[in-house]
Amino acid sequence: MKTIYTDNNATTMVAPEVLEEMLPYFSELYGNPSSMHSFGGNVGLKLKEARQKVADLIHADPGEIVFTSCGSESDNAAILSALAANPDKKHIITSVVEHPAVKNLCQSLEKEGYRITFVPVDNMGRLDTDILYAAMDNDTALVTLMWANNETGVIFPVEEIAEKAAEKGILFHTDAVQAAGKIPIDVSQAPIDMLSLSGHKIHAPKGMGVLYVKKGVKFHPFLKGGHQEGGRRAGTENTASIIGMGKACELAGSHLKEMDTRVRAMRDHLEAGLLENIPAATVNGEKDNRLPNTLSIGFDAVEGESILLLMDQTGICASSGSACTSGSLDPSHVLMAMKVPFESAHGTIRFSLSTYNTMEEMDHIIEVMPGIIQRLRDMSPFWKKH
Amino acid sequence: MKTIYTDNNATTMVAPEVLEEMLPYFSELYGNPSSMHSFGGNVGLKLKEARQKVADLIHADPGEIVFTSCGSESDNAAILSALAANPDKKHIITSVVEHPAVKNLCQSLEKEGYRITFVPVDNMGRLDTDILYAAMDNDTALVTLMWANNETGVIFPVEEIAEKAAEKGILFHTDAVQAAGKIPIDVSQAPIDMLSLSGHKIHAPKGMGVLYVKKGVKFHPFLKGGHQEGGRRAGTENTASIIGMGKACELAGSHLKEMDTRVRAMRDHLEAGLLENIPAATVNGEKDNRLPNTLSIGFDAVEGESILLLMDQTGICASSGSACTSGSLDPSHVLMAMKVPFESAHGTIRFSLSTYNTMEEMDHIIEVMPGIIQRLRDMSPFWKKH
Amino acid sequence: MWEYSDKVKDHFLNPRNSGVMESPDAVGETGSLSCGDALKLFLKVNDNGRITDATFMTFGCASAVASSSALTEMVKGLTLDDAAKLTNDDIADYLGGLPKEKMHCSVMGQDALRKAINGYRGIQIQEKPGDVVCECFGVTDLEIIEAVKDKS
Ligand SMILES: Cc1ncc(COP(=O)(O)O)c(C=O)c1O
Ligand SMILES: Cc1ncc(COP(=O)(O)O)c(C=O)c1O
Ligand code: FES
Ligand code: FES
Repeated sequence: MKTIYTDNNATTMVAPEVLEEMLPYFSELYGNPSSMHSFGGNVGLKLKEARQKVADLIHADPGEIVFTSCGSESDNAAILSALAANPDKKHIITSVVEHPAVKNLCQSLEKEGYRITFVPVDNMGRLDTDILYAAMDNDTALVTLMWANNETGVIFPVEEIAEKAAEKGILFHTDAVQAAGKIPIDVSQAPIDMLSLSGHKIHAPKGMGVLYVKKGVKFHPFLKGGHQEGGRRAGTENTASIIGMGKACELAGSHLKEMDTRVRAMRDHLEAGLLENIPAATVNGEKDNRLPNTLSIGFDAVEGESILLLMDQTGICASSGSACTSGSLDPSHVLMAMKVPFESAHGTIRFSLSTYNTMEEMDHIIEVMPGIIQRLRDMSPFWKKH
Repeated sequence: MKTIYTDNNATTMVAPEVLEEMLPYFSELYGNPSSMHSFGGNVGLKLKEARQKVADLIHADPGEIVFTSCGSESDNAAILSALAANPDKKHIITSVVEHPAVKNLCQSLEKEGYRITFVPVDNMGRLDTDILYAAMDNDTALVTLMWANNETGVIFPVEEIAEKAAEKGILFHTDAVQAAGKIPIDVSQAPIDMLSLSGHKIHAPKGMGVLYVKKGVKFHPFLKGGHQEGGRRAGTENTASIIGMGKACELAGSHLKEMDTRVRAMRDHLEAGLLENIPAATVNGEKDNRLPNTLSIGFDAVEGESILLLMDQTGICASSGSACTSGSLDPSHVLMAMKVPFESAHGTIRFSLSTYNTMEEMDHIIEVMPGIIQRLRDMSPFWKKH
Repeated sequence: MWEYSDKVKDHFLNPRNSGVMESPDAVGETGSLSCGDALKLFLKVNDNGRITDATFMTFGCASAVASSSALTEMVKGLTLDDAAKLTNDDIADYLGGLPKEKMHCSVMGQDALRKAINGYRGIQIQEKPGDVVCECFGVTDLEIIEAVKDKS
């Protein structure tokens, strides 16, 4: 049975070209880039190249790139640095639909005495910018908002919001983990102070993140120790993964067009096919303002885990809610915040595509899904209503 | 020119067996272990195996193992967790010769108002346990001490100290990054509450660390977000590296005997050969109580970087002081704390061996080093005195 | 660290004019053992005030050795007046540049040269205004402030 992998917002395949670049740096060129010998120093030169490629993807300067261990670390580092840089300010603005790396940290800061404004979204997943702008005050240290949502793909107007924050002298951070590689990102076009990326969402390995820190923005290290990353992040450099990240960013840049065309066409085809063939199905999130690869679709009266396991039987990989929150009983906090009716929230499946997917795979999914949903509905006490 | 790598305390080669175990988890079995589909779930099973192997190396329980991104993160996490668990206690005991991951964090905590006792060492690098024990009081939240020093290899009596800390109800953490794989570690033999490991010191990849947290010890996550690692460390699991770490720990356990015999014999041979053929050379650290693979040796009246660069010309890789602190002008904080005379501290070279080294390599080093030191002494204004 | 230019590497691996000079006309010494950097510069000066030979003894890193070697090459044939105008930037330029964190190594060359020339001319080093912050080179806080102003 062939695997059809449509769970790319959870994690992606390491691109063969990326792995190829990394391979020599495990058992051959394994030197420490901080070393005085050329065996280590040559690795340092290769890291420089990688840093440039990462910078290029988001139109930044290589000196503004800090390598971290994951998207979550980048988010934690950005938020805590903003607070350390503004010891007198005790207020953070974020949204109700952030990833746990932002949400849970903010909730724990709330317990420590910080004031957090969780800006709500409407039933299309759109941010309430009136509430957002009204919340900005002299006590606000940071506005942190995701560029695109991992579950629905809905895109926030971060560039516009960054401008408003800058006008008020408030730091602005964006979690661009899901946006990167799927839509263009250009930090030179807006006053974004910090921005998070994660390698494993763009075909680099897991355990690799990036924090962009705009030149001139004061940074307080999250991980303290050695002087790696210009004193901004301690720990011996994860050389192979950094090199892989460089290559992955190069590839991501070159695939942006394909994302917007071929991948978008596959997603739209999948969406139309499912809606046409399965009754009582609803797409979550503002249709015209989503990542081109993401489809969040709720099937009334059935439950997500059951759907996924039956899909798994036919080799189709997807998520219900986000992988990070799976294992919990409630519908995801994102769908709840959007007030998606329980009936459809519990039965929501997220398909997230990559350039490795094909139209044939979409057709196959469209073929098998109606049967899976029907099979579960046939034994659902809630389905009779329809 | 063949490379002779004797810089294994800086970083090590990824063992070919380790890389082989990792390889399928990049581009083939790349699923997210938290996923509901079997493609991801199977990776989760493999992580369980790896966790068991890591636990076995230090005689712990798999549930006590938390995977982190590096030794530095493990150190930061342990120290900050101890403070969070004891909000009323404001005192930490550590030593003057700790790695920057502990030292710099403690110094930054000192600025925040914590009281830190930096226990001194004598000129052999031995801890002053009188001062250490006298410093323990009701306000002490944590004693954190390295098991073995990265520069000199000197081993601290951590098991004995852990007992004393336990008697007083003080948490005990040890940075075992350099001890692991070189001497036996058994957390069941002493009341060690937390213990740090780093993958790249034991032939696993860079960017992989472990924090052992004893069952029953309250842990406060350093990196907040998703529920990975039993809620103790957020971020999508670095699957390939975790799997590599499992294999590396298995290998490290099976090589402990060889470390104590063949590697120790090579180190002793190298030490004797250098002392015999180079005048005005001194070994740093207590000779009988060092890691079997480490030799820190100072050559009077010459400077470390120059020595390293000439060694590099002949393909020999080593360090002066520790890689993390290179680039600075002062002799390392470890040699300064030991009051090694400037004359010899500036010219100190650290050779650190692994099981991949051979006796022939030692003989080659013994052959070329006298010429290198003489050449530099010939142009040193301080050498005339001899 | 491995951003040394080929010229730095060459002067480090094949230092020109290293060694103690027999009966020099001028000697300049700077740095100390405790700092980890020291340079002793020896000059021969002819009756016209022209430097005819130069040698050095250096304790320090590769940049220090290369800077010393370069300095001796640069000053040979210069009049003392012209030599006195050489700066550490000239030494760094001659070497095709030095890494940022290694620029101070070339300062040692400039300092030793000044001291040798002043000694030859019998000039007492004047008490400098300000507090000495760098014991190795006798650099004062005021000099650092000036140097920073110059660069910006
Ligand atoms: C004793 C000690 N602790 C901690 C570390 C930090 O490990 P890492 O580089 O994986 O962060 C090192 C090595 O650099 C070390 O030698
Ligand atoms: C929007 C968003 N932010 C942050 C993360 C965290 O990234 P990582 O798993 O690399 O820590 C993820 C993915 O899990 C994400 O989707
Ligand atoms: S019945 Fe099992 S999770 Fe709901
Ligand atoms: S002279 Fe010491 S670092 Fe260059």
